[in-house]
Amino acid sequence: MRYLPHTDDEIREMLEVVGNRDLDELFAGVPEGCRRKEALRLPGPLTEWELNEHMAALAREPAVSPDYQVYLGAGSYEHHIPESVSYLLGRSEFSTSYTPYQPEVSQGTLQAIYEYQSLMCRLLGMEVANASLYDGASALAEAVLMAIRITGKGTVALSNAINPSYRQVVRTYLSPTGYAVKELPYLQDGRTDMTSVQGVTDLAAVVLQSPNFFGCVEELQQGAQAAHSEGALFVTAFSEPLAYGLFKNPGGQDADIVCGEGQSFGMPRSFGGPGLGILAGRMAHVRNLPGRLVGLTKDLDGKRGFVLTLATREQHIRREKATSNICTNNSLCALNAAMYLASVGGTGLRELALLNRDKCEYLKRELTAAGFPVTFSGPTFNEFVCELPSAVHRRLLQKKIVAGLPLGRYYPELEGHSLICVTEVRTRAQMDTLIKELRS
Amino acid sequence: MRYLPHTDDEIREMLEVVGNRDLDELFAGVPEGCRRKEALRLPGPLTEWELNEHMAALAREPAVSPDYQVYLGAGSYEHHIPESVSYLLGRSEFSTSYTPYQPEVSQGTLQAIYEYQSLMCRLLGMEVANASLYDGASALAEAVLMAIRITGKGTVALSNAINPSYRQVVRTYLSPTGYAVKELPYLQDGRTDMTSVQGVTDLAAVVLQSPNFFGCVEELQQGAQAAHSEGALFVTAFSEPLAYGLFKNPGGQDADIVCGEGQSFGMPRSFGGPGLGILAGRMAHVRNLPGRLVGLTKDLDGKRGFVLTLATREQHIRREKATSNICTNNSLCALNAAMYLASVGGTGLRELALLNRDKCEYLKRELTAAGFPVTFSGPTFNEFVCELPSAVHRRLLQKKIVAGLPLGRYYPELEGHSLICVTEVRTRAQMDTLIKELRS
Amino acid sequence: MTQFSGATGLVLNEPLLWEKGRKGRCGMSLPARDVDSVPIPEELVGEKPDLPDLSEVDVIRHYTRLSQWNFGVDTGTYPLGSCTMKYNPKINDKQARLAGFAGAHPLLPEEFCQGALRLMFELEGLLAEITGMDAVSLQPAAGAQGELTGMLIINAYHASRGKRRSRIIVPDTAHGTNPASAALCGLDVVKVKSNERGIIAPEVIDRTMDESVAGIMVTNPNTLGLFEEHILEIAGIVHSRGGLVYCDGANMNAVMGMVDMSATGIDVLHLNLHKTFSTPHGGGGPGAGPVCVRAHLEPFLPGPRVIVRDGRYSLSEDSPLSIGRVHGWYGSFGIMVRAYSYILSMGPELKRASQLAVLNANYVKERLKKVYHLAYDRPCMHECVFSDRSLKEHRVTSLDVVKRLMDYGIHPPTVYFPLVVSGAIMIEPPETESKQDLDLFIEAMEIIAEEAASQPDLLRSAPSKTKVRRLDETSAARSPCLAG
Amino acid sequence: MTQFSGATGLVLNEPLLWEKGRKGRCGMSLPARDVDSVPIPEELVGEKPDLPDLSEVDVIRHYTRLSQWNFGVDTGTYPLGSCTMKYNPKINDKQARLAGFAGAHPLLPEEFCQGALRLMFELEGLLAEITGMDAVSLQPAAGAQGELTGMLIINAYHASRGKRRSRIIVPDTAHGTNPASAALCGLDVVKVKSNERGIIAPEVIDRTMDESVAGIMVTNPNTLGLFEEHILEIAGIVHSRGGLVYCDGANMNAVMGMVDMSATGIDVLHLNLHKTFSTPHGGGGPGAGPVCVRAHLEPFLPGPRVIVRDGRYSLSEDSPLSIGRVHGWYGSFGIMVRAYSYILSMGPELKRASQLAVLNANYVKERLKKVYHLAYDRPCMHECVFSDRSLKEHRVTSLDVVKRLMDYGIHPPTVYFPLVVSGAIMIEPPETESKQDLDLFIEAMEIIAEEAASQPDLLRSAPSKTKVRRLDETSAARSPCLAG
Ligand SMILES: Cc1ncc(COP(=O)(O)O)c(C=O)c1O
Ligand SMILES: Cc1ncc(COP(=O)(O)O)c(C=O)c1O
Repeated sequence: MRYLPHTDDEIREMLEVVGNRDLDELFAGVPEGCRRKEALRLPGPLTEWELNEHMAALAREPAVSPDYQVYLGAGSYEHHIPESVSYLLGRSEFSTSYTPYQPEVSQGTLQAIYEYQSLMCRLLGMEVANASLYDGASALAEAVLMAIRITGKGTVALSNAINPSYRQVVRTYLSPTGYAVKELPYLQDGRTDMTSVQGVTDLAAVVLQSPNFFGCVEELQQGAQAAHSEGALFVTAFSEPLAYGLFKNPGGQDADIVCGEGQSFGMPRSFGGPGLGILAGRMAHVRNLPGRLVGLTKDLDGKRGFVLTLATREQHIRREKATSNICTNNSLCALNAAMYLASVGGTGLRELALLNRDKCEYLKRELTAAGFPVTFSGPTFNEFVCELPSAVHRRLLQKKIVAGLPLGRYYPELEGHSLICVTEVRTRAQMDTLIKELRS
Repeated sequence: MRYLPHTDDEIREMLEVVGNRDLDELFAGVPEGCRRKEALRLPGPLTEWELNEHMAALAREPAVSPDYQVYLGAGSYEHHIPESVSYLLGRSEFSTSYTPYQPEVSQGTLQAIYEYQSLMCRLLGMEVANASLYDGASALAEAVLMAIRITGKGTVALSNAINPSYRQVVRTYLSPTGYAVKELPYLQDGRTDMTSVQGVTDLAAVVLQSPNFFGCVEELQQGAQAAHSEGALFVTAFSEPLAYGLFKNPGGQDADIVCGEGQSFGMPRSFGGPGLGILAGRMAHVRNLPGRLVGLTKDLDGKRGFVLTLATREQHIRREKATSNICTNNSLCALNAAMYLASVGGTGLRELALLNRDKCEYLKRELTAAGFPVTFSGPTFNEFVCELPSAVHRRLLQKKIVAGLPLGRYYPELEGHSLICVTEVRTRAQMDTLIKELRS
Repeated sequence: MTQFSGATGLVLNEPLLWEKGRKGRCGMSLPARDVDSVPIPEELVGEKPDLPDLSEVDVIRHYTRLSQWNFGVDTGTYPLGSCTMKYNPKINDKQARLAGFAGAHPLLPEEFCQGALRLMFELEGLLAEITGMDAVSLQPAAGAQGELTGMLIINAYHASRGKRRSRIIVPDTAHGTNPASAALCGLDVVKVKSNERGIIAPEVIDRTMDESVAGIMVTNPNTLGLFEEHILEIAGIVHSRGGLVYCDGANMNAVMGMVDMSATGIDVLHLNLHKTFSTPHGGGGPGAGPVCVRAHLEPFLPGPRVIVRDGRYSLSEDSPLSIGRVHGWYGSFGIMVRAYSYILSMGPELKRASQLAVLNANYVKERLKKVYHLAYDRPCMHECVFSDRSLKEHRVTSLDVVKRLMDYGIHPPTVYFPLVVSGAIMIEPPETESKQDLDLFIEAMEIIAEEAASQPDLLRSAPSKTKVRRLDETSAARSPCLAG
Repeated sequence: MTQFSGATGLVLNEPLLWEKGRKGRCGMSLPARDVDSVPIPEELVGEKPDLPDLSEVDVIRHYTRLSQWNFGVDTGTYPLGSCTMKYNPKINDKQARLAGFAGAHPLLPEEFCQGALRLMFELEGLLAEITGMDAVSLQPAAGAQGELTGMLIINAYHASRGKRRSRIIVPDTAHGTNPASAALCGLDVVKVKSNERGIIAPEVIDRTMDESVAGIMVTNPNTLGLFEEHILEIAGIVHSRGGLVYCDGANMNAVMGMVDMSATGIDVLHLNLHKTFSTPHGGGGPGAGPVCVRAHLEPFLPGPRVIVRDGRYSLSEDSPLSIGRVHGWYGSFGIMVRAYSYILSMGPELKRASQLAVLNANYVKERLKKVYHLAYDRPCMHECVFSDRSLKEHRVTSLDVVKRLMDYGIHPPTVYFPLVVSGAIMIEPPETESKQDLDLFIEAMEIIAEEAASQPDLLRSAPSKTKVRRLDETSAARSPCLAG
């Protein structure tokens, strides 16, 4: 086996040093009752070539570009990924190293994550961002727990227009500890009704997603006011951070904690994971922030360098008193996002965001004209809801077009509506084909 | 354009330093008559995404595994390539550096090429191998010229069973200088008739390929005797070096110069190029060897290091008196071969070679049984000639099977015969399918 | 004389991203605009993002240089305890990049993603076979999330029987994530001490376990690299008092094919695919921390779950007892692809991997115990732990020792964990390290032990060959600068 | 203070391949044996090859470490004259790896490889458009082979008219491959001197050109980075006496879209795809050296050639005047894929690439001529050449200067070429280098000029930061050790 370097001779030599007769004897200390009696019933070993064949067959099945046109967003987005980024990310000094606990041999990861933290702060208008969490959903759960810690209160108000999976994860995280969740309804325009926040007692946080699950841009400033006037923190979430290449960022609208999913920044959809949990906040709250942080410092000679810092928040130091249990995070995905943002740049990001919006507006207009009206009037970025009967949706599947996500399963009142996503990868020609198919 | 870093501001600043008003003025020295009048009529610029689409469409056309079964060898072989090798080869410190003229910042390439030279010597049983030539064909041309230089004679005897393209390249290289080429006929067993070497005057070299174009293993020791008894050098060529994982190597059979194509060692076929020209010889002849050489040395502190050496053979020092005009060679392909050989190892190479031969023998037997007799009785490695009418060959194409290379075009007397190659990538099941199709 | 790997050479400085570049550059190809631009309500538009503008070559050089400041498994021996830094096969990365996997949207209609669903279904089956457990959820994104999931399952189990048990037993050798996960789940941690042999004595559990205790978290093999020999008895006690046994299986690399985890009496187990199953650590993630349970806990697993009917795979969410989702989608699919590829590539030879990992650890232990103080002098599993006892007289710390190792071109072992060993030096030499590699490591450690006596300052000021020397962690924490 | 890139850090030693490993390891997956083994005639079988046996991780670490001892374009500024070390786009490498290209056998039936043939056909067309020439052969595997091909064509042209012309004019500024290629073709080289302005004076050609001369090899822009301003007049003289004009177009990066090469009066031209068209140099190759000709020479091009009829591409060998093959197949197809991708990605912006390359060179020239002696003080094209005149008083050589540059983290320029400049320092800063990169380079060169005066030993013993210091080239050549 090419991954196992030991030759029989070497095994013999080593066993001699150890004082064992054979490999099995190494396990003499394992009680009889714990032993595995039969051999592992596993397929293989496959050669590299058999594996390639097998995996190619499996990978042939999922419906992907360019054979299929998939108008699905809903938290996972199809964006172009530069080959330069994929190449760099594949450099094994990045991919095969562990968490940078030993800074002298990890400055590459450390500087890169420091840069990632900085780029996130700049993009979101926040003071501090951690070195990543697992995904957008768990980032929201951690944000909510953080708000609970900071405020010492026990109720969180979640907009009903937050990605349903995210809300489920929040509930899972909160369920054993008895914190209460209040859901805020959405309005006709697809935005959240903030009036119901008023007078909620013991309110730790008000949480909005923007753009929200319907693709609508929320009025964050109002959300902040509503939250703050109740003495709660204002938490904002996102699943499409590219929107902040164009729209006002949450920090500029008085968000206290910002969290979300970073997959859009150069990560493939990869059937949902790994993604990137982004979490940012105020420096005043930094000791309540979960997850790793990289900080700037100097070495013995005064040279600039980076280290993991403020570790007293973390499980390996504080154990049950830590701000979170997170250890392994999604570091390589954070690096991926940083590489992507470095490539596209500030100027490019604005342009790319505009392109997403304009393409999306094009399809909105065309769908409306074709008799599939847009459901919500609120402004959107690259996703929107429109009426699209499920029979039509099914018919299009046969044409290798996935016309968005039917919403009935998530919002029964939106049966017959579809959440449609249009990013820069969609061409006008493709959208025209979709319209033609819809009209036919 | 993402490859051009200059902003308009920077261009202005730089033009100022240079003292020019605009970019065009930089070309003021170019005579009017030499100027290009119209803009370049080129397609594009394509975005990275348009390029991907365009290239994917082009690349969809060639017939490759696994959709097609291609029994073609004839100088280009389908072998498995470990992903570890592809990864390593893609590390840009290797791929984006220039010829290692500055050894202090090129030790990676230099040690690797020194290792390559060594592996080639060990495999072929020779004393010195150069750092690569373009391909097997030009390596043979260079070998022949080298023999001419060493012996001071002007005629070379080439076996007719040498790859026809290689012979054509030799003729091209020799044509202006008036050296004579004598072709040696092949025998019934597919090997070369050495008797016609006798008495050829002014003979610089006798050249055999082994395994030869028909896949037959030549009797090199006899070739050496025939050459040496005429006062000529014995040159051997190959297009499938994997054969030397199993068979006696040319050095052990008194070859003076050994040359060939190294594509089999981990390089994709890539529609014929780039490949790897291998050239090895005796130390006594090293000053007549063309191409670069890496040698072992020490640095100022006595540390081991490597440099390009014996450069006085080369064009950049000797100009018209150089042993060859070669400058850029196929260095990365040499590195590729070294990585491949390091991965497969000596033990593995023997096993892999046996597998090639045994699979090939299997198909030989099955074809014979199915009524497609093998043409030559000489021993073979992973290629052989059999009778296969061209109508049958054409019929199989429709089944996505390329049943070898029809030989009529190269050897009119072998019309209706096909050169079939079977490497380790072919499974018994695939060969059984081929036989079934042939029988149907 | 032995030639060690550590040397110095040209390594390039590189400024911070925003110290480079120039406004107006762009390192990425933007698609052609084929639609009109539509005016945007003024009040929505923000400032142009304050990110640097770079060319493609700027970006390439930036990260190429940064990468070279890192030490990875591909660079050299990486005997980091509790991390299983085994070789990460390149071919598995390639599988994860296949367009059909990398490009698959998680909400594709089921008939449009059979291959991906099947892979997940089969991987669950493979992990069940390897552990002996009955059912698996791949959803947790890392070990700690696996632990949390396990705790939630235990909680939900008790709740389903109308109980609320608020405490959990955690031994002092546990990884920090164990108590943190328990706390996240609202459980009070009852610490128990491991005994003089480095394992949990059943008597301690007998004294501690009562009706208020939800169960126990055992790491097996534990973080001292020792097999919890009394696990069956312990599980018996816990079960008899209505508790459940959680096993942290992050150290599974020691026992594949040798131990039947379900036979050890445990109810829930998590695995770290990024340790045992060779997926790359990525400088700290992403990972995957599947949870395996015995049949009685299957209804509590997070959903959605992949099921198969008539050869068609689909996602099912109808498990009313399920703890719910812990991930926005189905977990780290890209990591699953790699682990699945690894398991198929190894097949039953996984057992040999474990045997060789244990052989490696014992070999290192036997040879190094002559020069360092071995905390527990007995056969170990996949890792061994030394203390700083022999270092103290030279006023040298474990940290000094391992920093010095960098100068020999070897990555430091884990230090100061587990907490029960004074100045722990925790060495895990996975099966992909050859005897030659280990011999070099051992010799370097031996020389360092001598240096500790003869030239302690060499250790205290180590490393000397790295691009930066020891960094001021104190001031980094005192006045944190976390963004630029 | 400016921060330069040069620094030192941990770099790992690595033994030679055969100093590693152990018999019996294998780092590659061998396919399962599914056929019987067939006995082999004893006399055919050789010894088992004496190659080292390594595991996959052994191999990975070996080459990962070696790679880090190298400096590439991705590492930093690489102003190597006459080499056009521009950025090599990663996306083009990816295209070459596409299964349909990488896996294509060169002898596939034509109907089975249309995409590959079409790419070659179109690339010929693109190169014809860029150069203004009429026909192109992609077969030559590098620049030197392109030159040889060109010489063979010129030879064949004369032969077809019943002439044998045995001499060729080559100026002293020519690259070494020029005279070597001519010699390989049996031509005697007639050297001519460039004039005090660094270019060829028509009078010299007028004096030299006669009926025994097959033609002239001109490099344009030449290796001093200067445009041969009299090329039209020179071509006129050569043509009027029955000769042909060969142009070494390896420096095409200076003039794309600006100069119509066919209008300069040349008959044959070669290009280096691995310079102008951004394909990676690979530590010395592979490259590709297409040959472009005017219509009257098309019949002499090497075969086979790609032709198109009714939209179907095929290979044609029916050109009786063809010089024959120079390559076993069709040339470096994988390199063609990259160059084709590059040209499509740049489109008409290729002109801007040339303009910026020339701007960069002139910028460097203007700034550095204050501290180094500029060999020809006039506007240059894509590169500029300094002499060692200002260094001599400090008894410092050009080699010392450029070795010292390594300590600043920058790759040396070319030195001692072209031969007409004493101690030439030849700087080519291609268009992918930004002004910031150039400013760092210039500043480093300025400091080195000061160091040459104040601390000449610093230069003589440079580099000091690299893994090895200056190497003993003399003893390497005196007692060569070329294999181990
Ligand atoms: C024993 C043990 N348990 C749990 C964990 C936590 O796993 P993760 O880092 O994936 O969250 C680790 C990680 O190092 C570990 O070693
Ligand atoms: C001007 C010039 N001509 C010819 C060549 C030879 O090209 P190649 O190295 O591809 O053979 C070079 C290469 O550096 C060159 O600079």
